[in-house]
Amino acid sequence: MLARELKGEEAEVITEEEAEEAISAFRKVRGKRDKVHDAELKVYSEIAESLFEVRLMKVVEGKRLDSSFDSWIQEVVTKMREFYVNLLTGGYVTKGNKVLCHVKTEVAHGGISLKPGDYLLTPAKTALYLWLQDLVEPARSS
Amino acid sequence: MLARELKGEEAEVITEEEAEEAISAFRKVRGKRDKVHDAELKVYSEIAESLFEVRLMKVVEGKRLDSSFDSWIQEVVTKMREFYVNLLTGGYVTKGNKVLCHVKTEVAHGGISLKPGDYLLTPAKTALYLWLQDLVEPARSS
Amino acid sequence: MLTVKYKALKRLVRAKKKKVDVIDDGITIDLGHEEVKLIKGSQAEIPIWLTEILEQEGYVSPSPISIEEISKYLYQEKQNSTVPGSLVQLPWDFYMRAKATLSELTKGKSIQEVERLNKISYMINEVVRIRLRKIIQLASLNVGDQTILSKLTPEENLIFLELKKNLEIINGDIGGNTIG
Amino acid sequence: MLTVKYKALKRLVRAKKKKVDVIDDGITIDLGHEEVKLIKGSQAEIPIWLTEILEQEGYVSPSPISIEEISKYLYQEKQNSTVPGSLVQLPWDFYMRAKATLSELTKGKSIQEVERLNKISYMINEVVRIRLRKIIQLASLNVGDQTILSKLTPEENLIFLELKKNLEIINGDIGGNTIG
Amino acid sequence: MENFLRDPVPEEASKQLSAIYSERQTCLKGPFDPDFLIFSSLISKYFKGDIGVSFKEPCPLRAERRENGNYLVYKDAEYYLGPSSFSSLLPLTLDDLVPILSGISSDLILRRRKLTEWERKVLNNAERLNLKVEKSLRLPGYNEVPLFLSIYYSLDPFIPEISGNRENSLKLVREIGGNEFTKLGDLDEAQLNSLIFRLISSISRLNPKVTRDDLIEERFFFGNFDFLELGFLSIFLMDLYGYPGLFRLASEPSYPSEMVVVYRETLSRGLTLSLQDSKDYYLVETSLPSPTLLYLIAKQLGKIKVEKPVVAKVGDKLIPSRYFSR
Amino acid sequence: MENFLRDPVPEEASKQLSAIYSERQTCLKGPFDPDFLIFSSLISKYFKGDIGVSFKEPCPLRAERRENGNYLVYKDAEYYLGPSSFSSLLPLTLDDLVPILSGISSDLILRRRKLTEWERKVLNNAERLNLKVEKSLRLPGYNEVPLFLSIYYSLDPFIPEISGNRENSLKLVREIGGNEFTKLGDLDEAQLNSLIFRLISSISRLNPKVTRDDLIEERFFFGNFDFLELGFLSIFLMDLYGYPGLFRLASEPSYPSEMVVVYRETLSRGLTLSLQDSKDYYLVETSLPSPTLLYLIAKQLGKIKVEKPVVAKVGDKLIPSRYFSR
Repeated sequence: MLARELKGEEAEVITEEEAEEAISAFRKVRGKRDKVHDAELKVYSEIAESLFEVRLMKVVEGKRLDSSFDSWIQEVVTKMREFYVNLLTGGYVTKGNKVLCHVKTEVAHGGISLKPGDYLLTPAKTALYLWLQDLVEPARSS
Repeated sequence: MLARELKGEEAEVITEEEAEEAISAFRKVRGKRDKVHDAELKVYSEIAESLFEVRLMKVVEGKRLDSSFDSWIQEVVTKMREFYVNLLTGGYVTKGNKVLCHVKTEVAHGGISLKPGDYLLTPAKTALYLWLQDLVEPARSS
Repeated sequence: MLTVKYKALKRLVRAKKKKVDVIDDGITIDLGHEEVKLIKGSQAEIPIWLTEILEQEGYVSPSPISIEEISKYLYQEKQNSTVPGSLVQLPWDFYMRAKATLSELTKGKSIQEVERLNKISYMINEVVRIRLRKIIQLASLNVGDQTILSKLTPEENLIFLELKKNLEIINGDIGGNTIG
Repeated sequence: MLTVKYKALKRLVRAKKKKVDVIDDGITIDLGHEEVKLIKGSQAEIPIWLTEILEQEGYVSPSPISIEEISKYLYQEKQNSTVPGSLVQLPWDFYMRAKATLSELTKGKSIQEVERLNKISYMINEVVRIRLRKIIQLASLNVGDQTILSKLTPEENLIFLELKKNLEIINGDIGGNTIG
Repeated sequence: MENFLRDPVPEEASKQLSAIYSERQTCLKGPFDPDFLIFSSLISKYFKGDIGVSFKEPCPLRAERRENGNYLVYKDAEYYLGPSSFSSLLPLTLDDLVPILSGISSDLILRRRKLTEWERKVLNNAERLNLKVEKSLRLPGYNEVPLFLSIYYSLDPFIPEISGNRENSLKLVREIGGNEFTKLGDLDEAQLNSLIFRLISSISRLNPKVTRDDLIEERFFFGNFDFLELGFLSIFLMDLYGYPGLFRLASEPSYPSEMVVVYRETLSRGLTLSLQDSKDYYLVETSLPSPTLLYLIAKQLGKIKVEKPVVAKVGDKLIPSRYFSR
Repeated sequence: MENFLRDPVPEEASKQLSAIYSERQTCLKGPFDPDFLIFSSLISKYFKGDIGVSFKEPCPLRAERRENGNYLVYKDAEYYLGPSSFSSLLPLTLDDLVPILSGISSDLILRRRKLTEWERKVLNNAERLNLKVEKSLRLPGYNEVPLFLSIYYSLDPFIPEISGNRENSLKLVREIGGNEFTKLGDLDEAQLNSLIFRLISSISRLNPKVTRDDLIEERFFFGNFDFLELGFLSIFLMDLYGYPGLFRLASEPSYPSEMVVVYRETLSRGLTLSLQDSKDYYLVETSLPSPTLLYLIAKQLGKIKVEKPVVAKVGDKLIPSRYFSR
């Protein structure tokens, strides 16, 4: 997969099935813990890591992963980018490093449980994570 | 900030204070909606977007953002990378595209509320998001 | 990375300031971090994105690139077209202005205008071609001389740095510094 | 991007297969997607990372690079050192083997060994230097000829593609294709 | 019933509030109105950890409006406040004075009540922060804008055919001898009396019991801000931006003055209102996108017969207010 | 009390289960034991949406063990199961047969009970999936491994001084005329009787009432798997990996056979156990990292006087089991 990925400019499509095939092959390797299989696992873990990095870079450069098993990389990058821009250009209602969020779905965060329509003031990081899950929507300042 | 960022190989430190200064300057701009200020906002939103992209790339290349206001980019990338590697090399307990997660903190997810020690089987994407929040830990296959 | 950095640079230069001639009644604009005052007949330093708006509204005069200007650079550049260190100093907004001028000219319909467009377009290409060749050589020779580098536009500088970095990665790995 | 891609490539080639001579008793290894059978006296195609382990254990013989081999390539490469298209075909694992050989040699302590190390190291550097120069020229000339490109090692190929892409970005923006 | 026996204890409630800041995370519950929204914004502003503001879920700190008055409930302790606003319980600082004034004033307007003893004490205390007090006409912003605009902007009292009508407002000022630049402070005694007479006669067509005392009251000013106008502004922001609007009012120093400009600009579009009685709500075609302010006006005009929500229709857009969904 | 009057209705419970799959998301609650862990894993395996497995929180579907037997509760409906295992309620398919057998078997072992009528019916049904039945010795894996290993691996019955002791196991087999390769099936009638006699006399030192009938029972095999051994394996996985271990047993086709290998390897290290009575638990120094299996053995050895958790100590590492925290 990484070989394909390095050749092309576009991000390759990696289907759920291909991913599952790889996963079950590696499960077998993980079952046998010895010098050779540990080395094999290390080699392929590094390859998987690079596959991730190359694909993430491509996503940042604007390539799409729509039908791949890892299309969430794209979702994360897109939302992080939007969040970053709005945060830094004053597009969100903030106080210090906290962001005011509009609750969209019932959410229990720490000891606080909130219903749709409620609000939560929480550090930018948490606001992003909750937004990634579509539980909240950062409040717009305009 | 972006100018500094483009010059250096390392990721520049952008403190909370610097970020807040920028934010409140842009708030003023957002207060005035006319041709000039809309154009200004667009120019700077694009710059903020590029700042994000350049910094994200640097993080992928291994640079650190520790004391910056956006250090969460690093956290997200690090965790996504680990998640990706474990997922693809069979390091997690999965079923289809779902990942089995060990609940670490009380979590209400959708209609399901769970306590520490419980388990949740949920799509990889959600597993990642919940893990980013440290609410769950994907179950290791070894 | 270059794709992203190059996009970033293109965006960034639009926030850089340049001097313009104010040709209409003064106005004051509050940009959030600063105020811009325009007084008729004077010169003002304003960000490029703002000049674009103000040119349209007739507040300031545009500064297109002339055939004479390009000819001058092209001539100088050709003098020593194979000597990498012989780069001519270009104004930092040269490419931006060139682009603006070309896109302005494409609106023209008359034969003269089209001819003018083709000529300017050709000359700009030549300047780019010769300079890029020199820059690639500079990068592969690993030059760090500030007086030469200061002659590069921001776009060229980015390319130069990126090329140099890429070559260093490879050299560092499979070349001399292999050991260790 | 190159940093990341280059790292990726270095990792990837370790999973590529190469032929090795099996010098000790056969064993069978189940790698998950396939089984590897080693029969003494025969040749086997196994991934590089596995050869590294099996070399240590004495199952297969290592294949270091010899001074003669490098000399040959260096000589050929120098024949036409200014003609970009004159690249010599290197074995795809040349750089990896070179690196392995050098790091093996650094363990040596005797004067002969140190001399040998210096000589090989110098020659490899020369090969890299000459080839890189040719590759940069190929990239800036925008060559796409498959017979030439097939002579590149995977590392060189990556650099070539990346250089070419970077030059295209710039050319596309400030060069000829400006309009539109 | 037993609550009738109790005296309000706002001081105690006010003291209890400081306990909340020692929590690691918390949430506040209360009704969707400007007073509670400002109250919770000000607490959120200083709270260290994560803090939620809920309108439905039970929370450790609750602001409750019951039939016999307001209550602050913190865990097991319950404090009776009488009619005093929640915002008035917060510590008075220079930074927070504008939002606190806004909260109190909005509550006076929405509940059509006078200051409580406690609130009066709070405002007296605020004098050391440079709050100015004067006895004068209940017209918004008269220190800042010309008199005809003050009359034009007046929503409570709403002066029929004059408030929201630029020509008629200016005509009125001209009739008593002023012009478009005249401020309230420029009027002499005779002109002032004549103005008050005209206002009363105008209002009394709807409300025959109106007296001079209804129009003249203690008026509070802080810097460029008019206590009365801040009340309107808060209601306006609640309808326009919801909680985020009032959160910004409470936490961004430059926001209130920016919003006063926006608020006045909106009113400057003139105020026409045609009210239709629908099954579940009153529909008001208007240029003012604030159903709650419209409700306030319609109520004065005697057009609200049954208590039900007002929905504004600005152009093609229907604008409801969450205020009515309490 | 009233429950005594009821008959178990596992069929109905089994039918009810299919309703769960139409939920968009759900959670299951039950006790932390291999039967419920496998039961919930098998449901999770086929469930489309997000699904939680909880040991504390109320859930729409609950597996409950009460004093008078097991109950399946789905929303408002309650189904009495008698002692039948939860795993036995699931639809029998080729894919799920191994985990279902594991769940049932683990429950038989842990509760020291015989098959219920319902479970016997389930196993009879499984014969069309090629489940083999034979009447034979209750020694694990005797079709797969040499007899001496079967004896060596036997934990229930635990044969004092023989189980977990390689030399003694082999010695026993030699004494009846076998060797290290002899399988149970290779024994002739006389050898078999002699073996049974030896086992009984060994066990009867602890349990004088033991008879031939306790050692010979209906034995089930599916492919390479021994029903009895699957039960031990499930308990072992529960202690070693918790829920994820049994989830994999239920959902990864190659996992059970891989784990049988791991399980046997672990037992091959030999089994020594020295039990210490601590205040809150029994501490067992051992090579077997499964407190629940150790509990089972210690109980047979009569060493468990009071019901309290067993904690294994392997090397320096203390290993508790969540099984005891129910």
